[in-house]
Amino acid sequence: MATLEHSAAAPVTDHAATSTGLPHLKLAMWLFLASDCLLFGALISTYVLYRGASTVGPYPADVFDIPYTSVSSFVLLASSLTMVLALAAIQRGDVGRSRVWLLATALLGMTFLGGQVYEFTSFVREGLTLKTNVFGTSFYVLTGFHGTHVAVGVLMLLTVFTLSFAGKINQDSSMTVELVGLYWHFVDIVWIVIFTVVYLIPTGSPAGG
Amino acid sequence: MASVSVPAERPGGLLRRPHATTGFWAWFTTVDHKKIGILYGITAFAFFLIGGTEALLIRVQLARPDQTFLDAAVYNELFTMHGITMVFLVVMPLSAAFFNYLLPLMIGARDVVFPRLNAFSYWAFLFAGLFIYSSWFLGGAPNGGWFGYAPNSVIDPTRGMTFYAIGLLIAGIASTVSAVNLAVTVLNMRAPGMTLFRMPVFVWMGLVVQLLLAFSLPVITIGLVELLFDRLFGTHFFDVSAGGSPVLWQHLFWLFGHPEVYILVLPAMGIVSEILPVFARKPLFGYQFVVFSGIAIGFIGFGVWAHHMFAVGLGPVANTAFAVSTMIIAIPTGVKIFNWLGTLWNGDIRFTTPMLFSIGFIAMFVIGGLSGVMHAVVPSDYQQTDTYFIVAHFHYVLFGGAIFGLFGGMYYWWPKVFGRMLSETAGKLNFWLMLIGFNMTFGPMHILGLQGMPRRIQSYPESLGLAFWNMVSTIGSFVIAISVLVFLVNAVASFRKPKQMEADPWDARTLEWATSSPPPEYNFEEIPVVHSRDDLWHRKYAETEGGRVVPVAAGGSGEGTYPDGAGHAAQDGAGHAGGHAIHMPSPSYFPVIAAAGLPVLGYGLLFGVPAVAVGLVITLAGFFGWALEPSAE
Amino acid sequence: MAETRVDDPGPRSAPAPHAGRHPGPKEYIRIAIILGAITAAEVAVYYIEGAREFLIPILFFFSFVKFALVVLWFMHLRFDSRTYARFFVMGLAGAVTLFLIVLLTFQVFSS
Amino acid sequence: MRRRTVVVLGLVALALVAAACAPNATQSALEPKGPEAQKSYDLFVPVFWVAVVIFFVVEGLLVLFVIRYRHRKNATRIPPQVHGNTRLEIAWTILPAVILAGVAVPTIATIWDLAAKPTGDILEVNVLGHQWWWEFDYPDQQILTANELHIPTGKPVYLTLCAVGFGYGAPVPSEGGPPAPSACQGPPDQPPPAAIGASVIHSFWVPELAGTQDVVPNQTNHLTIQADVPGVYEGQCKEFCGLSHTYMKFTVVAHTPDDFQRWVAEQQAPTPVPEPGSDAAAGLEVFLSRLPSGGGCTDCHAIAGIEGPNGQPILNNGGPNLTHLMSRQCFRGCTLATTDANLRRWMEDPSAIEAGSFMPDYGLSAEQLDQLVAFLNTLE
Repeated sequence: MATLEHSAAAPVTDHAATSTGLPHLKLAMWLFLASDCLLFGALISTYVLYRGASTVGPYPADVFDIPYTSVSSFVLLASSLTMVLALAAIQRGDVGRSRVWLLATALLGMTFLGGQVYEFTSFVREGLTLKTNVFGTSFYVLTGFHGTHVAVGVLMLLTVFTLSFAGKINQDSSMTVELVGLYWHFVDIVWIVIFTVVYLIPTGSPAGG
Repeated sequence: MASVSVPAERPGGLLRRPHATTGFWAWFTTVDHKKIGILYGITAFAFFLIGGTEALLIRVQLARPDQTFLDAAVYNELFTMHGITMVFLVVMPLSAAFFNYLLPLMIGARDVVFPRLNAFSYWAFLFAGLFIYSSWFLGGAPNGGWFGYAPNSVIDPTRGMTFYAIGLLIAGIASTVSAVNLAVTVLNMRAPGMTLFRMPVFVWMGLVVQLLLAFSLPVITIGLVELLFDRLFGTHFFDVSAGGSPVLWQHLFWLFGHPEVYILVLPAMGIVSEILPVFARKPLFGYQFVVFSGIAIGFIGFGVWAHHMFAVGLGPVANTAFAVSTMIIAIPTGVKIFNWLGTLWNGDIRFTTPMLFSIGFIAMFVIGGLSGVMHAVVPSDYQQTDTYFIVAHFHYVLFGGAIFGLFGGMYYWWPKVFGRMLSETAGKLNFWLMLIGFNMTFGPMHILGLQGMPRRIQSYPESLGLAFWNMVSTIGSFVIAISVLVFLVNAVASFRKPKQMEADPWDARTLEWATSSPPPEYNFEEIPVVHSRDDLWHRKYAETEGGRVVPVAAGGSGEGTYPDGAGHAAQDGAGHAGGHAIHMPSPSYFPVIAAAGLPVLGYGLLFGVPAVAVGLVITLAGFFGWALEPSAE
Repeated sequence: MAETRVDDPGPRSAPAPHAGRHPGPKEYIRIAIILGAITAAEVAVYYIEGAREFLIPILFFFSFVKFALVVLWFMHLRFDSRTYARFFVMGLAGAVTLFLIVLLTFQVFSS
Repeated sequence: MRRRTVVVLGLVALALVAAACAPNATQSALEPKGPEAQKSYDLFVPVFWVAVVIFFVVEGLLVLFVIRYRHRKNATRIPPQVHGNTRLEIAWTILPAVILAGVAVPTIATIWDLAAKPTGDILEVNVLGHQWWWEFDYPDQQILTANELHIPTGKPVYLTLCAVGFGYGAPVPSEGGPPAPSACQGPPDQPPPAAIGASVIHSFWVPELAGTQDVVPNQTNHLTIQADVPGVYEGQCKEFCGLSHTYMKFTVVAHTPDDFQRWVAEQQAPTPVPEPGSDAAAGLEVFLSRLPSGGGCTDCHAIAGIEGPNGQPILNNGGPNLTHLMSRQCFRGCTLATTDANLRRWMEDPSAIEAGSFMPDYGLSAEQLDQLVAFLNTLE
């Protein structure tokens, strides 16, 4: 949302000096990300509380496909790289290359989403739905929330990508790319935590927890 | 109903920004922090009247034992809506009104950092309120208490708690957005020389509150999402038969709910810290300590949530820890109170209405604070929790505290905002009626609670001997109602007077009084350069070696001495010479459009998927138009 | 609330668009390779029977390192103003401590 | 100013006086009648007085300053611009801290004291919170009753509290049969009580005997209560638990140890069989029969020693166990006296009396109602 605000901030602050010396939007974005930490904190702890509390299966161990999920993790990590490369390029003023990296990032993001959709469907086939048990409930809502964040990110990336053809994205407005980047990396680090806490750490006995 | 206001905003001349800054429709497209502040204020006050009426109905039902004036269903809806309204639709937005209007003025800025985002916050809040209230006509209002404890809030067959969840989610979006917006404004938009420790305490409290919002709202957001999913999609977050835990909801709710208490009361503390010095004619006593205690309160406020859960059975370890943290938070609170007393000490106190409300605030808040400490005494709380003793306690904090402070603020800044004075006579009547009515209503509730009257009960048997104090309380509530009517009359009457107001009627100390009343659209013709705390005061008065204070040549009469001081008293800001040079952001259709999509989406979740899509489209359209519209006209 | 110690130049200072130079593509790629390697290691550890009892600490260590690398390099916290870091740490530390306490009251870790 | 303070001070003074000697305050936290409640009270009183002292000091200073330093007509003095005083700040930071520390120590001690399970000769009772009535299960005495908790004086009563949903029936004790399992744990072959039906949070509060303890689904809580003098103590559900939360009351009846033994014996006595041909016998038929609407009393209510139409034992399924019903003074969350008129009114149309009542209206005929009342009257 902060990126969308960009144009409006300009007139008020044409005398572009800020008291802290920090750009408004970047400060706002970091504050927003800080607050988002608590959003995912709440979701992840809900999952940790419920992962082993189900009264009926399937339980995490029955459905998780670690090799598959680690591939999607790689994809998301790779997208973080392409994202910073896009930023580095635009800061050099190389709009063309930046555009390519932006598109690459968006595509990787979509690949990740596709992977998640496939994962969900296969879990459902194995009998784990939102309603099956508290594991399903907390798992789908947590990863779904993250997926939504990714989708929003993809939307922003494609918007910026399109704007770049309108010449709206250039060295001076590299801030826009940097902001989308910050958001995108945040989504990535959230996944780093989810991958460990949700997928890799084995669940105790179904009774336990 | 929210979508009703959309047609007016049809993005006809797509991407062309509206120009009008006056007239009716301009209110829908304005991005001026002052207009938005006024909108917040009016809306919040309207909800205050509604929430107050709900309270009166509750009091009538409880006036005598075994009454059947309201049936259980309606009664539960009323106390739930009263709570939701007063917390989310009155005190929060009323504080937001003051923050919106005053923060930029007090730090010497021309607007908030993201004006359109600011407008979006307001509209989202308004639509959230209308959305929640529409539930009365769409199958019943929320009825599970403002705290919506699961599983009762999940298994309730009516739609009420679904409205509650969606409505509060929308309000949450509004508050989070404005929190980020205002926090960055305070950090980044300060006038030259306005260092953090030259900022007025009200601005400090504003900053702390925005951070509290930013860090506490996400938690309740998740709680509400989980509640919503349980109600709509059959998930099991709070479903005990599937191994879910109702206590999880309590943690998520109070992790937000306790910081929320400080979100509600810190703004009033800031207001009082501005008013006392002006009418005691002394600077605030121990500025740094007031600021730091405010920060400390905000910080510790995150570590005390489970004192709402002492009786849940968390075990002695948790109860001990939270008892201690709760007692600790009393210390910075005390520091604030003593510093206010220090401000009054050896002052030259003028009993204007704002001052009366501020003194009333201190007197009442002390009572609320002391009964608060009594709850930290866990075994004693085992008896008091969920009784009217608690109701008494938090009304002394949120009414005797927050509302008294906010009323003081309204009387204090009214001339700045509307260029007209409120009648002091009516104001004093308003104050005394409210003070007496307030103590009649909530004082007896201490006794009722200890005599065994639980909260949220629709009636009580004769045998418990609760009749007398309940009657007193009910009478008191109507005295409060009268005092509010007096304010309404006073407010309306003030607009009969001509707009004739000098910049600085109170001989005040802070920057907002340095510009005309009401201020021009661009606030200051030249951004002031700040040299000290209470900068305006130091431009009017000097201290001799002897420490005697003497007016400086220019005045002390109350005329600010900045360029563009009080020159434009009578006229409208927009209309004068210097004005045209200054370039302000143009109004925009898109904030209201983007916000209008949210309630539509909400109705979709309740009544059928298509509307969800429509809502999403409206909101996204709003944001894209927003992103793409030219930054100027 | 550490942010109150925001670096606070009295008079306004023009914003330094990129305080401290950001690293270049080469360094980014190096970081990315490390991240990939760690992820591979994580998955490997998951399958090594021997590591069972140390599994959880190891996994936490790995994800912590990955988290830090992304935040410090890709998000430039290592190079940008400390103010951003203060905000972010406030949120992060807040989330971790608060929710750890919540989970502790449920005795989640005792079983 | 003076006027305001008078109001404020007056109210606080009144608060104590009025509360201390309020007429027939039968549910008052200010009249502890047993050691557990006394512990809370002994903390409340000193803390209250500390608060009162602080109140007078602070409000006193406020009033003093406000009067002493008020602006006087045509006084032109501008007060010296004092900015603060670090010594004072330190003083009024430390002083409250010390006072609070003084309060914290006994508080923490009492928290742990109250949390401990009483030792020695105690009575154990399971308390089940239903929407909207209380069920009391005496595992050792094999007694299952509702809305009236009978206890002996001078003996700690250790309560195990759990919330159960509609449809959960506490195991019915049958004389001679194997002891029924503890109701909060439920029968071994069933999931735990809380996991059955839609249970909600309640809160068990009988202020004269102890502080509050919430009754939470999927969580077993404990509370110790004790009465020193025989008497009837009023209690009430304190946590909002839905439509008829207001009417979820109960009483604790404290007997001398001997009287308590007598009560136990009464409750364990077999259910008398109504003599054939009497109204009561007809009432028993109605009780056991399938009513036109398809349902019947035995869907929810059991009576020890009375078997179903084809000899199977009746389970309590969410309704109060009716064994020795007439030995109870009240029913329906202890808000109605067990009189013929009330019983009749209740069975005729429960939801007319209790909003959202789980007890269905079976459209019983006047005759059936009379017969049922007659039958219930035999359950002494």
